Amino acid sequence: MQELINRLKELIADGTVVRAIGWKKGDMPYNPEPAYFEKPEDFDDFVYDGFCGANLSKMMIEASKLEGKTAVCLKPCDTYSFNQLIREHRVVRENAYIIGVACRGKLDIEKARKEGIKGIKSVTGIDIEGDGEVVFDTIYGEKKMAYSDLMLDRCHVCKGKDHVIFDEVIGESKDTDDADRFEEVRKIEKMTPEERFAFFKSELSKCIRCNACRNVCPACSCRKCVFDGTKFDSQQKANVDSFEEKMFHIIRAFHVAGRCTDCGECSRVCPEGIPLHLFNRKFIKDIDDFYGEFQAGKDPEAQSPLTDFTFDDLEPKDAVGRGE
Amino acid sequence: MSMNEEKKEFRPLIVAFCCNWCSYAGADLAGSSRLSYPADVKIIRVPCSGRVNPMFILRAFERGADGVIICGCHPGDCHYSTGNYYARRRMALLFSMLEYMGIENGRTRVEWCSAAEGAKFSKTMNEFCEKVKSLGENVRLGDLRCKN
Amino acid sequence: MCDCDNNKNQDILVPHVGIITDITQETPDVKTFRVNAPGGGKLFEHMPGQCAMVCVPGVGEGMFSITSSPTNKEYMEFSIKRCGLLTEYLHGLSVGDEITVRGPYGNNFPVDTELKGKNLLFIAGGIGLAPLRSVINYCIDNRKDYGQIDILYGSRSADDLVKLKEIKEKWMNTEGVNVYLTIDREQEGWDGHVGFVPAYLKEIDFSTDKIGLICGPPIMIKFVLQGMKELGFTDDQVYTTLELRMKCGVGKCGRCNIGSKYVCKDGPVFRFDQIEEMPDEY
Amino acid sequence: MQKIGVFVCHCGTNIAATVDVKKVVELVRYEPGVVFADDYMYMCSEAGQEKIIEAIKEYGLTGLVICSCSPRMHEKTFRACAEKAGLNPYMVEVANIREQCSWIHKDKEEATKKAVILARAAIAKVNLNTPLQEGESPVTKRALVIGGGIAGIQTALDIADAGYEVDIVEKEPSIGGRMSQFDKTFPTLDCASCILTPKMVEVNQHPNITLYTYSEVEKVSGYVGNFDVDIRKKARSVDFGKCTGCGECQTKGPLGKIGNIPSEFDRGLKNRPAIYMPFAQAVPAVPVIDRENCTYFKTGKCGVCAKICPSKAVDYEQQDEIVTVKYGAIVVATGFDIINLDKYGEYAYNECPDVITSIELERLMNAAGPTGGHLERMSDHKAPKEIVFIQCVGSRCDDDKGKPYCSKVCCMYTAKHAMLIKDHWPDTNITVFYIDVRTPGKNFDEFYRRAVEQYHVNYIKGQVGKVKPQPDGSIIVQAADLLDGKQINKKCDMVVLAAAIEPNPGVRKIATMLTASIDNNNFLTEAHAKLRPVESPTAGIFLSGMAQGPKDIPETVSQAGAAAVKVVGLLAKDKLKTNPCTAQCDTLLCNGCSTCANVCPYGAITYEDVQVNDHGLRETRRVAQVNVALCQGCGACTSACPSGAMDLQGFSNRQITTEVDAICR
Amino acid sequence: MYSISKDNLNALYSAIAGSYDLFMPIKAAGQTNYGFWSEGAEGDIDTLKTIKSGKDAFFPQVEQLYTVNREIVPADVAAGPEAEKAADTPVRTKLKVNPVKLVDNDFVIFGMRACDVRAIEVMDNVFLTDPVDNYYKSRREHGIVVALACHEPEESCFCTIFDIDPADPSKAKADVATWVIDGKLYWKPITEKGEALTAKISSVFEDDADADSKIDGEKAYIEGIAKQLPNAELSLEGWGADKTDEKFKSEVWEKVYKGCLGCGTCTFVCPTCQCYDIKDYTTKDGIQRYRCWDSCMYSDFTLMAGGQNRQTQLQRFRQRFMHKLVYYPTNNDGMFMCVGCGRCVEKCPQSLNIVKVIKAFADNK
Repeated sequence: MQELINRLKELIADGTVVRAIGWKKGDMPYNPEPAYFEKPEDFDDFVYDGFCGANLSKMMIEASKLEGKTAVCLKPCDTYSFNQLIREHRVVRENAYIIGVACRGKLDIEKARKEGIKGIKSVTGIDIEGDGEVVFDTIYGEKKMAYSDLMLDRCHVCKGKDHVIFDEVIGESKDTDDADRFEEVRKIEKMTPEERFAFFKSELSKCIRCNACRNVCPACSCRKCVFDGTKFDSQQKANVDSFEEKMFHIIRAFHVAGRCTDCGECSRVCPEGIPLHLFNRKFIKDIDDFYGEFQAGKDPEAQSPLTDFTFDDLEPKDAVGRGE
Repeated sequence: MSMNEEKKEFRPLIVAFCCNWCSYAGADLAGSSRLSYPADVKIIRVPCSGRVNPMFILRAFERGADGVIICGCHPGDCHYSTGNYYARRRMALLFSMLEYMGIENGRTRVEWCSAAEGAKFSKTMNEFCEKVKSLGENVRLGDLRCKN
Repeated sequence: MCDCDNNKNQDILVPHVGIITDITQETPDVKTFRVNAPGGGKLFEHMPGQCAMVCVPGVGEGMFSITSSPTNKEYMEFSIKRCGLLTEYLHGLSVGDEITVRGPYGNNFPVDTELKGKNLLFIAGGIGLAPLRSVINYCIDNRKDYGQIDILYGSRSADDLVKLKEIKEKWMNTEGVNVYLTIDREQEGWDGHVGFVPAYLKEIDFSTDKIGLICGPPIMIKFVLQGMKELGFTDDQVYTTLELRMKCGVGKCGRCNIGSKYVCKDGPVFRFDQIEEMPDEY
Repeated sequence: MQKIGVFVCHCGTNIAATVDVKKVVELVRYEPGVVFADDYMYMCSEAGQEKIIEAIKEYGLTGLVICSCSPRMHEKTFRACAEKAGLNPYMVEVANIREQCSWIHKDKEEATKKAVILARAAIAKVNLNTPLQEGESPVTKRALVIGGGIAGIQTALDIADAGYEVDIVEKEPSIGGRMSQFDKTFPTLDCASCILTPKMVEVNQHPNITLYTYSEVEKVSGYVGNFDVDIRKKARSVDFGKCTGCGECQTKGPLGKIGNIPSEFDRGLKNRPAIYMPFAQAVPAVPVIDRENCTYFKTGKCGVCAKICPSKAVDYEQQDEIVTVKYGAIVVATGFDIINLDKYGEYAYNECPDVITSIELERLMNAAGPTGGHLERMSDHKAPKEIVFIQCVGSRCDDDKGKPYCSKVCCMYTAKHAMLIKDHWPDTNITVFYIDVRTPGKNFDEFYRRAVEQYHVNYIKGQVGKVKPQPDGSIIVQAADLLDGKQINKKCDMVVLAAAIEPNPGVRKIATMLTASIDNNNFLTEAHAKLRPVESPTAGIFLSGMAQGPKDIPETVSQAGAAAVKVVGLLAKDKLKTNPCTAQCDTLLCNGCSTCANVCPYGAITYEDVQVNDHGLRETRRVAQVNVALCQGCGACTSACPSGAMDLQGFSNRQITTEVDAICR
Repeated sequence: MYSISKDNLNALYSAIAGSYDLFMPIKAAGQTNYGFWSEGAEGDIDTLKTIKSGKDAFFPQVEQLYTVNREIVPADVAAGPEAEKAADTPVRTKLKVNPVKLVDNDFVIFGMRACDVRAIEVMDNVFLTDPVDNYYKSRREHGIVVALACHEPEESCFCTIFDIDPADPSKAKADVATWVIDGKLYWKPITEKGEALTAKISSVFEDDADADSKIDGEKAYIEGIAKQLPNAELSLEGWGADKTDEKFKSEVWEKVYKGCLGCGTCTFVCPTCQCYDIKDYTTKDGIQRYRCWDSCMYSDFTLMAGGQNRQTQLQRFRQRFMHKLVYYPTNNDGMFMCVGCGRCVEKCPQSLNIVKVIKAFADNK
């Protein structure tokens, strides 16, 4: 972390960049916040540890409008999002200095809460360089968890430790994937329609339409979401009926289909713990199955599957009922 | 609703999006050839199957449609060259998603139907109506506020 | 009688049905709508400066100042400029069409207290005349309660002056009322004053023995206020009325506050010394 | 809010018999926006239109809903009618209560209910309609005819004679097409080449006509009035300017006059050399080198033709050339071929040289043909004494093997063949196995009856089961007599198959390039089967000849003329009105993500940095711009756009949404 | 003092649900939220914080206000055929406004923590002041609040700085106070409404003689923990009524708002946020007008055709915290519009929250 701080300070000092986007220490040991850093003293609060899960690539939309270059700390998976934003002309590559930061999987405080850990005073073992157990010092005593048990689900199906776009990389990332990315999707596909419907109904009926998933999503970069606009008479703000959540989440997933890099931010931020990535991953799996493997954000030149076609594409009637 | 009506057989509400150049003309041909299909089918004319935004389909289901069918020119015959190719991909993904969420997959369909295929149009609509009828009322995607 | 009266006890958020009984095209983008209760008469009473929520069900709802004077016992009027989805739709309505109206909301110009017996100076720009018109007519109809009345009204062009007929036929012919009209740019057929309102204000050089009531676009208000100060007016001598996004009209939905004040409930009429105390967010 | 007038048409009893028109009027009267509703016997009639105009004026209507036949039928009529009354034509919507309601439903109550719903959807849409203005685009005053057969030739001549420039693209080395292969034509038995050759020559000499033979259309872009067409001029290997057409090269090549390559023109009944003209009267009279079969191109050795050419016209170095030409209109006259008979083993076509197709018979009877006009068996060059004609080979089939349609010309040409043979060789016995004999047309049935009555051709209504070549060279045709049910074993020495006609196989590729629609059988689709039979649904594309459907020469020529008139009508205009239903970008919502541009088939979307004022927030943004001259209004961009910034005028997101709502109400 | 074994809570729920609608924390799909209890639902009073607060009980996320119908009026009845001819557009349909029925049955909100109970007071100040909101009022009149002590407060809790006692819900304005101690629920009615409720269901309870001493022990335990909480000493100095000028113009906002996504998570999980929107939904049976929660963090919150007064996320971010810590206290005798429940601390996707804002201002001094 110190190396990263030094390098950022250096970049600002030598005028390469005007500011940096990174993470600032939180008021709790587990809630660092994305922040801008400009002056040397700003870096006193800089932090980069296991809880720095936020994908900062979307902040570059606003930052690349500012005067001068911005250094941005991107984890390997965040670089896919950044590439995708370049493809959609939403960020200006020239205005960004990308520091690829190392990652050994990001942590999810909800995992600790599920284990009954509460009253947390401090946490150790979350440094980016370290390995070993995470130790919680709480009002109710000391609690321990294995690092990987505390990891976000998305890190267990990590796309890889390599940054796909960067100006420089600081630190060494670790492979964290130990699960099949499409396993959950397959599990659902194998259910009966009734079970599938019941599953999604119970998950989606928790939705409070706070729009966190949308606003955090780097692919949802619309200036004004279609659900905030008047073009379809689809302005919705609340779950009057569970249909609205279905419609919102289906359309949201559809609009990012072929563009979603599977960064997992939607599921991470959902206050109700809805596994929203299951929608996106379904589309990714279908796209892979129907049109050949495609990883959004890997290649900023690649045509998105939904703006492309071949003459003998799968017919919609063959896209359904495959499990039967 | 009177007792009498309640006993009536279930009649599905089906929205058909037809592209202006092939399928709508095909529907017209079905009409001029007097090839009947159930009155449950209501056609909305769109310039091209590529014009059909998934929002429209979900909207129809929200508002109480029991089935939605999209008809376009045969692949390769799109009046605008490529619209139906994009539609084909969009609908393949959308329908697969709906199925994934537990929506009966017989409620959605894409059929390519040319201006010369009045008979096919009528046959398709008859089949689709039968299918949707067998699935019964769309309860999984409807909005409660739109029900009586 | 009309069954919409049944709504009265339910809640302030439940509207009355009103019927449009007359529409006047004031300017290319402003129309004045006369609204009556379905059985005739007014939907409710109000005071000059108060607003009401006008709604086309299924299209939208917006807060508009009631431009007719409370002294008009037959109907209410709204002058509405076409600028968005709702107003666009309203402009497409015809006589006989129904809308819903709820209100009255907000405070009013202090016609029965601070303004009583005083000389009044009304300064309006464009559609800004709408809220002031209610006061002007109220004062004219209760002429003896007020002193000298000066009205300075300006607009982009002669075609954009609203209620010109009333101005000429009623206001200009009332004893003790002076009307000054101005337009921004020279125009064929216009032999009146040309120039911006703030400039004209200084030209006329009003004495400070009066109370100012201003309404117009923010930029005009800013310069008029500046001009009035140069003439020697103080903040507590000038009133204006503000317009912000409003939804509930009762100070609860959280939109229209400036600092701790809610425009829909504590306003829309403010004295400038009050505004000075508010944060700069309007 | 609109003031909408709803007009419900009875269409005589076409609608009124199944839809309770009065009830529809009653029920739509209270829809939002409707201020007037009425019904009338024939809305499209003069009186009906007068009614509409009156109502527009009297009620100050701002929108119209006509509940009648398909908008594809009369939308234009009603739009024009609205315009006459001063209403923007795009404030009209048609609810299709005939083709999509009254004609397909029987239950009156049900049909009426549906008609009301369709009307409601149209009313809901009109409520959101906005007046649209048509744009203008210039017209390139030049036409392209694809195909140089009799259809293409006639179309080109008629257009050229009207004073417009026209180009013919023919993929073969010569124009002339199928007709040039024929011997005589029915029903008057004129010699085909006697009537065709002068036309071919006229084409070649016409100042307004440019010929691209041995050429193919490679790419088409643009739209009505403004097509850009890339034409590939295949390397002929013979210099057009130098060749005199003397024919020396063809007679003195490696194999002399005979050659070793089956002649396409003679349907393989004769050979030709690698450098060849398809036939003597070929236009242009310039040979080509068939590079695939040329020794020089295959081995690099030979070069005889170049050496003997007196004018040094042979040029082995010639390359394919692509020319791009602008056209205002394109006529497709790609003609036909007969089906491949590989699937029809029962007719022994591939087995026995004496089983031939009718078109081969044409060549055999032609004086310029492989036998110099002597009818003989290809196996032993003896004159046949007993000939069997089999009709409907692959036509009117209900299986996948053949075609479902009637090829239309076979009955007539078979009668023609029978009579011609009887004329020349009266001792020949002729039997025709037919399913039905179809002879509608002027003097056609008389022609057929002559064959039966005067020439005693033996017509048997019979289904042929098998054609069996015998070791002795004879052929036995097994058939069932459909009238008395008896089995027939007919011995003969020649069998002629009336093979089904199909569109030229190349037409599918061309149709795709032109975005012209095509039916299941690969025939091009007309804009309207009855009222617009020579136009494709794609504006600016016209149909001529067999490409549209089976027809005989007189019909082809008259259709060719009709297509020419349509083309001339188009080219005569200086400007075309462009469709105002184009895409539009709401710059405040646009993200500049380029998704829409990626799916636009016309390249109509570009991006520009523009200054925007987003509710008081001013910034420069990269946003999409639609070139309305290029936009054809397909709406692909609108479904690709996630934010809803792209919208289609006339079919806007809100309009379609509101239609959905109205239908689901 | 009444008590009931924790194992027997379903009997208590059944008993309440027998006479009232029971609104309480229910676990579904892995999360605990308030909902109406019915047989088979998994009541969960162990989870300290439901994700959404219980404010839905009085101010539901969505509630219908009224329906507008268009009734067809025969032309001759409406005005007569002559009038139809005369008027430009004859009135042939008539708008009718049908308000929904106000809540008129008693219901119980069970398991509310002290902070959430305080939040009701906060909302009362908005909805019950003139002009009174009748939709809210009817629910308030019919709702019986059963509060529950917080056995083990968590690190995100900071209610004590607002003088809220997590140990003793009887201090909060609840109708019944309850504690869970050693596998038993202790039940203490406070108000008349609470007594009435207790009387109706008293058969499920047993008497516990040690109740008072046990409760005292529990209170002491909780108070001990509350003191250790990391934000127990958070100072509100500088905030409160009439601090508008100083705080509004501060440069600190510029530093703290940057990460804000403009989502509505904090507002929707907040027990005191009460901003709402009013919207229409068109159905075949008329237009339903409903009100739903809205968030001042949303970019279109104050948007209107002509522009908006809070253009930037900074302004919107500032508005939310100024409202809670300055504007509301100004209008309500210094009462803060925050109860320290800590939900925003836990749920903000970017880890921004009111505590960070308060600290940032404190640090800036």
